[in-house]
Amino acid sequence: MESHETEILRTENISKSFGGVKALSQVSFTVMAGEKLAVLGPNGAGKTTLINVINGLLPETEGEIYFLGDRVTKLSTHQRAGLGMSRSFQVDTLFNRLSVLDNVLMSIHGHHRTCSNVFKSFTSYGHYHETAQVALERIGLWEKQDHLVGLLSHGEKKKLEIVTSIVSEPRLLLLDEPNAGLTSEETMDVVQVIREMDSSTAVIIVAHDMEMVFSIADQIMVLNYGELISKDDPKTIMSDPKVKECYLGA
Amino acid sequence: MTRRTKKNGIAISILSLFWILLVGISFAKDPIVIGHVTDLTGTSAMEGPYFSAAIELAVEEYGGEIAGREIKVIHEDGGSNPTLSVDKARKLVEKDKASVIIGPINAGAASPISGYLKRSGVPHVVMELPPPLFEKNGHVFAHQGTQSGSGYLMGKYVAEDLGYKTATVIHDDVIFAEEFLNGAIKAFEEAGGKIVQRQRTPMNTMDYGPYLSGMKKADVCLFWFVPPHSINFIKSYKEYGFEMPLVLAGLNIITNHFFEALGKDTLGITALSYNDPSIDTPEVKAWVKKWQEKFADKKEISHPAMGMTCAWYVQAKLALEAIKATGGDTSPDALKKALYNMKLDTPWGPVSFKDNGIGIGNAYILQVAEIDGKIGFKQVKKYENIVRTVE
Amino acid sequence: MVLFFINILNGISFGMILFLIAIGLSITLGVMGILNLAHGALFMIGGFVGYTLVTHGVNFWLAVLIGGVGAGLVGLIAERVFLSRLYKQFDNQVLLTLGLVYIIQNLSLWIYGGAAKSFSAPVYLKFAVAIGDYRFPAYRLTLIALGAVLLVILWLVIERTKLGSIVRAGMDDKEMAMGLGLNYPLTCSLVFAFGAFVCGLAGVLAAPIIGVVHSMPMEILLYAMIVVIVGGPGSVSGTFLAALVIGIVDSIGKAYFPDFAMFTIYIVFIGVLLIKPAGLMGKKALSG
Amino acid sequence: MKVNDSNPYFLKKIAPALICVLLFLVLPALLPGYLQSMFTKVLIFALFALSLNLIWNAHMISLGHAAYFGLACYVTAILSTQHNISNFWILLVLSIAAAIILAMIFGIIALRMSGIYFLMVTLALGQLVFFSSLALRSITSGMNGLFGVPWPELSVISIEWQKISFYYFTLLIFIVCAYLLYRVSISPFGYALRGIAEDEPKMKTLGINTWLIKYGAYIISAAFAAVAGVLFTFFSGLASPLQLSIETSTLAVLMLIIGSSSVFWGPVTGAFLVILLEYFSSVYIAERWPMVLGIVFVCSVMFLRDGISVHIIDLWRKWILREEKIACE
Repeated sequence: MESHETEILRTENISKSFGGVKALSQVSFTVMAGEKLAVLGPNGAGKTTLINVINGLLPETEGEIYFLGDRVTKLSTHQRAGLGMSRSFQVDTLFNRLSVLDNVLMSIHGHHRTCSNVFKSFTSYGHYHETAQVALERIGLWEKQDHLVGLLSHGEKKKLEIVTSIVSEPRLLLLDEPNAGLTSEETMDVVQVIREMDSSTAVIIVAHDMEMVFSIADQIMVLNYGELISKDDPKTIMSDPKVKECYLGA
Repeated sequence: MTRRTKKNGIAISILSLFWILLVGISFAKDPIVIGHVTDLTGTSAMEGPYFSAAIELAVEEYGGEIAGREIKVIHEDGGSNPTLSVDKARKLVEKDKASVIIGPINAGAASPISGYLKRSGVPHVVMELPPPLFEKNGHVFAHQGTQSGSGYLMGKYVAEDLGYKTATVIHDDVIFAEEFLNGAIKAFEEAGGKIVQRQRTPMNTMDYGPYLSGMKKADVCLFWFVPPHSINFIKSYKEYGFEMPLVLAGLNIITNHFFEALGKDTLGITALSYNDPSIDTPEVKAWVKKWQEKFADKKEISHPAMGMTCAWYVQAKLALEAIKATGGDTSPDALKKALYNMKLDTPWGPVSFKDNGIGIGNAYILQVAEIDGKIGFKQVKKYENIVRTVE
Repeated sequence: MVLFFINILNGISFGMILFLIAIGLSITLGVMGILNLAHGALFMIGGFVGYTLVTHGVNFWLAVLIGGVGAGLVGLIAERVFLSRLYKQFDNQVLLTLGLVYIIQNLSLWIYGGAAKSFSAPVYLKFAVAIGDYRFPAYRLTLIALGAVLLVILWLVIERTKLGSIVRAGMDDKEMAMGLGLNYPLTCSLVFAFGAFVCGLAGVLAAPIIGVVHSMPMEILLYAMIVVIVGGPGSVSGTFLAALVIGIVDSIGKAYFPDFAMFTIYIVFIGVLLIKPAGLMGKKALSG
Repeated sequence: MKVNDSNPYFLKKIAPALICVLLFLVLPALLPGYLQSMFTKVLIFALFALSLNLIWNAHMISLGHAAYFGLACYVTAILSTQHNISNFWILLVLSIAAAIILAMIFGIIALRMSGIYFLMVTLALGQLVFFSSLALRSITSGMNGLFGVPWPELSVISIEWQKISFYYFTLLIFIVCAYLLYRVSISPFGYALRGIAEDEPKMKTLGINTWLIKYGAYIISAAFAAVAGVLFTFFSGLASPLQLSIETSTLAVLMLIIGSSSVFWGPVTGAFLVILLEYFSSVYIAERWPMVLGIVFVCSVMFLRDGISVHIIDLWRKWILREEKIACE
């Protein structure tokens, strides 16, 4: 259990502003291995922006980001991903023109840096198949491996989206609204998948659904208007007046 | 689904159309075929229709048949595009079995065609070509010789007859203009004249202002542009208030279009032509009359308009006379022999060939003037039977 | 020195024409994300309409106006009938507008023949102003003045009118603009037509200098595109600045290094791309 | 039909292959000489369109691809006419090398942009090369172009060159290149390109250096365009600025759109249709060819947006294989 001591992600007062609007201001926090951090906050609180800044899709206006102890602020998205940072998107970003299996394979290829290979066939990597099969079986999509993603149901897409982000065995997993628009059963499947994550991995979940948050998170962070209001374990958070205020508006 | 089936319908019909066309293209033919690579699109699209008409006129004089065999002229559009033109020449020779190829106007497209025809030796009857293409007993017959030839004549006239000492030169940056001016400059300098400046303007030039404001003063301005560029140039030239006399130092391209577009701005421009509808002799007048009668109903070509039209008529005549001389023998060698021995009488005087296919004949210097209130060309000098190249 | 000044004047007058050509392209691209490769063809249409009118004795300035309207109408039709259905499909937009170019070019060849048409500026502008021992055509000076006026008008339209506000909103955020509850598609059509209109004006105004011929659309388009990218799409001031820069560089190049005349503007173009990919006045990086 | 039902494999695999063999291997031998040249041209442009399709699938819409096609033409023509190098393989290698070097430079410039702006930049860069061919008069002889390119030597065997022999030679080269391009399209690299077309940020988060992939694709496609260029030079015997012009680029674009860029062999169909259309319209309505072309552009955008090959596949499935469900792309 020593992995609990290893620090996965540390942000030092990162800020992001679009034109004049400040989407994030001076956000600093740390995530340890095995930690499951939920990011709460009303719409427009900058939750998604935070994730985009962390994995480098958006350049931060100021501040520093450290991943596994190294400063990654200047690194590009794919370099950060190469170090073991992975994410899912709010609106699913699967490749609709590829089959279910190929979507997973694509992530694995990305993880193994084999996408620049011109000489082998995409599907000729046997051991990738096994990995993909395991992952797909876990969420019960294996028998649909050949379907075009375009033909899947919303729930299935969401699950697949998460699978594609975890098959690369990331050290940090960023989940943006993983259960948006899912039925409670489907949500439970998702929760299951997240719970089973390796204890050396840290997970950051952006979510609205309190129920799910409490079923997973061992740390909760509340953002409001781009400011970090408080970060603590679930109980303390719920008793925190500041949080109540920004949620109930009272 | 129905929508998709409809699309399928479209798809399949298009496909089948192609197959019908593909199948429907093997027809045997007995007539003597004259292949004509012309310009119906592209930079010389304006001249195309005149050329076809000129050939038609010539063929008509033979009642459409020679030695009992029908004369079939096949026109192909090369669009002033070398690649396409060679394609078309290839089609004319290989598919239509053409025994002579005429044209096109654009030396840039005509040269590669000569290059291609060299393989089969089919005679190539053109207006003019750059020197390297002419060989002893070759297959190239250019009755107007080389561009440098006409340029040379013009330069000589400017220096000796007009007595100008200095000249500024501006022209299209394209092979035939280059050749014209090379000839003109050579002659001008040989006669002791001095070139103060030479400007080459890219073919995509739209605004001649910058070149004009950089233009040095001299006794005379030698220029040559393709027709569309010439109009812009002359207009801007006048706008910039230049008084130097303009000399078109190569084959005349000035036509009624110019007189319409530019009016008095064209007055005083001097040009050279080997065969021009505006030349004031009974023969030419008669020919122009014949043309106007034949094409009276086609208003866009109701007048031969320019020297090149006449040149095309001459080319057609040359080809047809050759076929006549061989009595319908269309083998390349027979035709070549006939062309080398030919002395063709045209409204513009006799035309014959040197042993390397360069034309011999008369040349006329023309000048734009106001003749009883109408702007047009008047003949200012005539050269008899000159070899149309730089000796 | 005087000569240099003359060349600058040349550049500015040409730049003004470029500005009028490019502004329409720039706005339709910046606001609607529509790349209209037929823009040069609209320019030519304006030119031909102007030619037809002037040769039938219509007043020059009236011809300029009508030429613009003609091009505007064609643009409007093209947008309503075709382009409005190809929103955000660049490849299809490109193919379609290229097709239109071919058709329009060949039609004008059919109607007007291959000869370059040209007509003169009003007689009272047919003189040259003496500068030092050089002369400069009055008409070009008039063009410079006109360009300046039209710039001001355009700027006012964009900055001060409701249409302009929608346009600017659209430039920043299409969805937001639609959210404004305004009839966005209609606005797009109007903007497109307006761009075509200005381009048509340019077509007539330029004809006395560069003439009108069926083979011009692509050359014009290239100039316009370079101006747009150098200036940054959607920015009036940027387009204006770029047009002047390109115009001046072009004529300086022609006057002083004639052998590289064709390259000078491309060198500027590539230089700007490398240093400032968003264009001189571009807001966001160019990724359509 | 019974036979077919009993043996769907025959219809799925063998029959299409047979059709191709008949069309490209047997038919040309039976056609009159001029149409053989037509088929050669089809193959050359098919290869050009295929090379363009590689980057097109990554949504890199280039209108300047003629630069590489034409560059190869000039390299070949210059070397063979002015330096008497007539060995095909040497010329091929040198042309490809030239194209690759140019692509490396242009790629860096063009890939600073994406989407519509990439298109505009490639177009401008293409023009830059076009104008160079005019400006470098001493080497390229400007607008006039270079002509009289002799038939190549193959060093391995000496062929008595005729239309038909050159056709089969082209066919051979075409098949090799097409196979290589096919391998690329089914490799991880090819999938990555399609992924980029669909969602580039996602690809980045998967740890894929999308810039590098695109850059690589751009260079590879330039190399294959060069092969087409070399073949074309020997086919037409000349190199002219027109081979560098926008028209050449747009022709290839038209081919792959009409033929449908989503199907690998789509561009080949496109090339076949466009070249034949060009030929026939030039026979019957020469001076209206550009208009015909334009109308084809418009129609293909409006009615056949996903390209004709997709429909061919559908029809094959519906009428021959008698499948119910139609899944295209």
